[in-house]
Amino acid sequence: MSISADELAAIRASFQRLLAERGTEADVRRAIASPEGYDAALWRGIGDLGLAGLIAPVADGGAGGGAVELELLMEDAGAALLCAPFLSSVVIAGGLVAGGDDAEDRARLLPRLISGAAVGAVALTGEAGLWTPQDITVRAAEGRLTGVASYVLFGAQADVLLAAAWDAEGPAVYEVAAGATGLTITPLKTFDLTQPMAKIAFEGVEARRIAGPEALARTLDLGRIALAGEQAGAARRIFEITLDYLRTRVQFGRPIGGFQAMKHMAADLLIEVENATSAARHAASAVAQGAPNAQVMVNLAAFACADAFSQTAATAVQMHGGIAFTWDHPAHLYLRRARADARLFGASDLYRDRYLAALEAVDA
Amino acid sequence: MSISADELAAIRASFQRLLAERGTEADVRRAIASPEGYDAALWRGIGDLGLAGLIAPVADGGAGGGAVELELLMEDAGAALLCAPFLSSVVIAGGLVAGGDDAEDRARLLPRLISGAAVGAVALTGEAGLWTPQDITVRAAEGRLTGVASYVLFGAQADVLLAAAWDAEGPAVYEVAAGATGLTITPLKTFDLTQPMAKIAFEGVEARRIAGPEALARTLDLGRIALAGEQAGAARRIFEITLDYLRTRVQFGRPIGGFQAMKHMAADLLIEVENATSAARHAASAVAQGAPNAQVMVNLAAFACADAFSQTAATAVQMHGGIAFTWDHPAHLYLRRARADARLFGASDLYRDRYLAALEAVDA
Amino acid sequence: MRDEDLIAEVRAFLNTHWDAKKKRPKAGGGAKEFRHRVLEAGFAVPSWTAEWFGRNLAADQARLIEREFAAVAAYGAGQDKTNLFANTILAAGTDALKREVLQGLLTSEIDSCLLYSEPGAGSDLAAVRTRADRTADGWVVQGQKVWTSGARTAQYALLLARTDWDVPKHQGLSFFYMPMKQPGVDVRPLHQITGDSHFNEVFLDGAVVPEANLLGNENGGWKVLQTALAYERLVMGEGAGERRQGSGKDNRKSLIQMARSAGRLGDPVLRQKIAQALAYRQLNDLNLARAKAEMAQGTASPIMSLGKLAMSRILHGDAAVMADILGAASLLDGEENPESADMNYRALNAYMTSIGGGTDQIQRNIIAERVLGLPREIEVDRDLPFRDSRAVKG
Amino acid sequence: MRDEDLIAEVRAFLNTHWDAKKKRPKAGGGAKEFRHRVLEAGFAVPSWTAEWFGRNLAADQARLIEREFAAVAAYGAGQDKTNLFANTILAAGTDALKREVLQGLLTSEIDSCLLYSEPGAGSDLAAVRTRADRTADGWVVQGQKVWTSGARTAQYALLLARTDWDVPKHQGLSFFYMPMKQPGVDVRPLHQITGDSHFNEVFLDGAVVPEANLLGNENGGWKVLQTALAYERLVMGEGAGERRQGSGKDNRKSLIQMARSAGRLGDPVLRQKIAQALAYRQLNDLNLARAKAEMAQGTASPIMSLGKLAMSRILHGDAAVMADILGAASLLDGEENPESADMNYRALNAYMTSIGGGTDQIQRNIIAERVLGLPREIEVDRDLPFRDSRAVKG
Repeated sequence: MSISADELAAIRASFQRLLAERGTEADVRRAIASPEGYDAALWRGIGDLGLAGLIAPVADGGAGGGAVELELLMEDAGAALLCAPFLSSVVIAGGLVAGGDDAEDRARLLPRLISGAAVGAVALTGEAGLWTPQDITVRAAEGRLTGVASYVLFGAQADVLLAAAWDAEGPAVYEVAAGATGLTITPLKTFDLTQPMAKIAFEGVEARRIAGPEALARTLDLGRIALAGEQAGAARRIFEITLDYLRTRVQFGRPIGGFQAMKHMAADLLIEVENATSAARHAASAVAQGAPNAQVMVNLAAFACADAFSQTAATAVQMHGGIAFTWDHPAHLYLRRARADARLFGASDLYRDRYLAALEAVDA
Repeated sequence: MSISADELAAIRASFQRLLAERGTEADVRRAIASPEGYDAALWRGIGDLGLAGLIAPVADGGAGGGAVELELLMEDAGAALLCAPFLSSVVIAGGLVAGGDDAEDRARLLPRLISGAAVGAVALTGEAGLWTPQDITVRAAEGRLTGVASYVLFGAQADVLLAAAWDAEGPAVYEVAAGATGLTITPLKTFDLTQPMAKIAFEGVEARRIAGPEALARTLDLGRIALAGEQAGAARRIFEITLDYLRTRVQFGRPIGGFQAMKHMAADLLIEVENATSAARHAASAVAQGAPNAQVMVNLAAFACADAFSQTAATAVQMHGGIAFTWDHPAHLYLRRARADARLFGASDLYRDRYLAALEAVDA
Repeated sequence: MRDEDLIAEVRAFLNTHWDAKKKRPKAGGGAKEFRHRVLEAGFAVPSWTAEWFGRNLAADQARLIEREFAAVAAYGAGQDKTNLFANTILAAGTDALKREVLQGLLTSEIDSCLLYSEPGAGSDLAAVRTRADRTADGWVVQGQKVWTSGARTAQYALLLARTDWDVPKHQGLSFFYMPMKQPGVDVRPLHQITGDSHFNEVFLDGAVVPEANLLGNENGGWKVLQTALAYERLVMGEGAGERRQGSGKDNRKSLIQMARSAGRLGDPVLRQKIAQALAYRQLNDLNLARAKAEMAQGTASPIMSLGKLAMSRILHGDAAVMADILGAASLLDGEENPESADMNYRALNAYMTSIGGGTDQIQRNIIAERVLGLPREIEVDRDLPFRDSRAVKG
Repeated sequence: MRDEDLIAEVRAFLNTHWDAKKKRPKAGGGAKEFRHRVLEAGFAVPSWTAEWFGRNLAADQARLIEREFAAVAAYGAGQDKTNLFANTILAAGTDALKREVLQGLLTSEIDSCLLYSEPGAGSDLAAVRTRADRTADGWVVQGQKVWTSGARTAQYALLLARTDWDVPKHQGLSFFYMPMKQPGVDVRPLHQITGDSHFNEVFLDGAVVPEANLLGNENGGWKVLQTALAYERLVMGEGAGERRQGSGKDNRKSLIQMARSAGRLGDPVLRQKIAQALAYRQLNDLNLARAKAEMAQGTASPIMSLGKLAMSRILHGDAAVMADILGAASLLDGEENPESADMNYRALNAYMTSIGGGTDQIQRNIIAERVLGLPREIEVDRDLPFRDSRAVKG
């Protein structure tokens, strides 16, 4: 690990400060309504703090962080419902470029991603959104891509655009120019308001191969850990918001947190929230250490954190009662994000099955 | 329907009186510990009341009742955890014999079943207990049965022994003599203490075909309705026992039924109990009327009643606390019966799938 | 009157006035005119007395009329069961008020809304702080209400307000039928999480309620409110809250067809979820059918109280299964993605049933106490003069 | 002392006295002798003071010793964390009592049991009615206790009894360490739903507790009890209640292997259930690991309070999935059907965790109040003189 505990604490503190100052609920609501579809100012702030280079190698000008550091920062990002292309640009696009073998590609692309000057996006899954390799319908042949990808985070905002595409080796990673001929990018109307997506059609688009299947798999795992951290952090925050309400909202002459129904729901949610934090953090350290059970832990975190955040956000609305049914209350913003995050890289049922398969493999 | 509403009310009242007098918890506990494995005295009482002929045709000396009457009486039986071969002998064996075409078989077997003089048992499923036709491993050839059946209710107590066996037409019903050569009956140790079971091996046992696949299917549906009624009635009784405890048990200076946790569990259980009653009764009337959605209703009742009784019995133990963890409290007797009933004709997952298939068929 | 004669009469009426094929009043007649015909025929509220538009019919005969109307999708009948406002006014209104509004209510010429909840009084309705003070010109109202649907079009509102601050909270409330179109009533749309503005906030600043529009006794409002709430729960339990979204049968078809067209009806895990969702809905339908049958036999049925709570599980569950069927497509929304938008709307709108009109938690309390007879919740401020309670003092 | 030196010392000790291969004390030495050696070496309760068998080590160093013992499956170490009785006596016992029993407790020569619950005081422990009256010969005890495991073999019991009936219920209790082998103590096995008689009823009729065996202050028993209960919950959360049933890893293997040998590991519906059951268990393990790491860093972890409640869901859930795997075979029981018998035992025994030592419902209250800081339950008899409460008057 190239980041010391002290350095990490400092980095995290600076990120938290940035979010507290410029990533408030009001900022989130402004970002949602903005033409960019995200908080461009906050994104610049992230770049200014050097956080867009968090997991890029030191040799490439990054901070050299790994899964553990990433996961922790994503908890903060999730808590604040970060409206910026961190997952898309820093984690996945950045991870794929850094994971590629060609020094020229790295030199050309990484500095812009690391500084936050460019927004990176990666077309990863097909229109069916099944999150199996078979679901990738884009194919590469003779340096050109053909096919359709969907659910591309920040696809319409991307300066650096990558795509997973089948070639002879399997699903590899290609770069296309953001304005290339044959490229049709259609912004999607999404239920979650904090993460823009697009559908991208490739019709013989000129492309350059920058990484192979292994880098793709590795980076996707990093993405899953980041998402798990985001979910754990967001679940904890909406839980805390709910606890505050339970302590202050008075009905029947006393705070509603004094009623057993509320207490018991809160106790059950605490288990979910702690489960999510434990799952995300242990997955991060298992991957960072290259533990033999890393796949077990990544798959566990994928569904445990998704389910925990979904359940916590959904129950939070119920526990608030009427006030959370209003647009002006933040609960639904968390609920929307939870529902999106739970499908972003495939549904919990998929990961439950994969978790069991990974356990079988470890025990075999 | 050959039984009028007034007659039915009278029959039900007599059955309830019998159960109140001779089917008490003390009687159940005595029956469990008896060498017969069931309550022989209560069984005689059922015969004396003519109830063993409830669903046999009037022409054969029965009361001519159908699914509706059967379901209602089974609610009472379930509430009292009836320890007698009603389901096995009256419903399934009786139903199969009455459903057969040969007048001689009927004349030979039905009177003994209707009077309660004989205990009837039917080997219905294979050792895997999967409750699919493919799971029946007994085969009939040249008037002899070979194969193994298991989970046979009252198999070791049977005077009239029938078996489902494959022949050229599909799964048909055969009669074997209770002491026939080649027959090995092994009583099974069961978790539920109120319903004895056996495993039966057939090695070229002489057998007589008495009914075909259609009668078997029809009778099994009747069995499912009877079981659903039993589950609905039992669920309601253990729920009432729990409510009584909630009203009288004092902790923290007040009846525990005053605590929200208990109230909310009780309210949720009430839905389950009412669901079970509605499902069982509507399935009965759908079958009695030959409604087009009868299969939908039978499959729905099969899992809805099983799940309701299992959940109610399991939650009842929790709501009682320590007292229900003792052998001397009746809650575990209900819990054991619930767990058995839920598997007796196959698990809920199976019926959920069949319910959906039946809905597809109806809507198609 | 014999059932056959009644049925014949209803059929003749419908034959004359209703075009069953086109599902609208026959040539020339508008909806308003048709509703007047229904009212005159005594079909709108058949179990009421003749003095008030009824025919004194027993409940089971009244239901026969409904059934005939339902068979041809005609409207206007059976309001003795479904029209919350008309029933409340019949039960608790002054004769002057009845004469003024009942006919309009039963012909849908008068729209009404509910002014119950307040920002500080949601589950705890008895803690409302909107005040009504008696003056020579009637009751003068001051306060703020929320969660009012239909407030923009309503001519009247059922209003719960405090008329005595020096007695315990349940004992100082009165119930009114307040005219909405007057100065001092300011309706502001409330933006909901679904994106809709189905509900409103209503600010009351000097609005006036005539003396004749007091329902029940002064300071006896809590009791009248209970009657009105019981109606509301009944109607929600029958799924009225989601009638816009199609009937149970439509819904069933839509789940199965949705899965089929997504090519996923063969997925065993999904099949379990679909079957369970459909089962919960069908079980609730069967419960309601049984409850109606029991009530027709004169037995009070506890099942009616369960409908709203059951429906809450059904609606949340349906939306969850739909999301599973849609898979990644559930990320989408908007007109371009109608299936996803519908599912997401249902997912959020389900809270209207699990929160609105008494949360699931309140509902469980009510079932436990009123149906199962378990002891009441301890209410620490039940016997305090309202002025001294935390609702006022914080 | 440096960690390396301590580890070296422990290893040398174990090398000398413990046969790691055969998992038993080395030639000649019995279990009792080995435990004495552990005690003398200061490894039994390393964080305690030297006066009482300890070495004044910090918690993290104490854990190093445990780890070395665990690595070779040796026993006797780490009792400063796990020995409920010894810890309670150290914290609240008189010096005379400590001298009398601590050594025996730490060498397992003294067995103890818990006399807390009564038929009328389960969740509401503060309502116990067993009385202890001070006499010249010590405290004389009268009453009935239930849910006592190990009562037949125990030489001593932690006893909660009422010593003042005229003050509110929490304020009139005292806590004792009572000798069990005496007239006036009658132990009767309690037949449980599992078929076991793991627990007993204990009838106390004139049993005597020496003055020196009062723990804490007279009428200060509630506070001492809380310490003891906190220990118990901690231990249950770590799954001690089911250690007999094998560790988490064994359990995981058993679920997967069970499904494989039933030929059902490919069933997609079952796979979801198995995965979820295994996940709940693994998540609880991860939570505990994180809690321990946080506590090692000096941060109090709220997670430790969750273990027992989480374990309740895990144990009930495991048994349910096993039943699904076994299918019809789950109908069976008895020695002839060991898998079914094991599953059914687990299904029933899971209630020991969800009811015993505080029900899940009580546990949720505790978490909500003590961890989340939500308001306390209203206790109507909290301030009544016990004599006037419903526990006495009915």
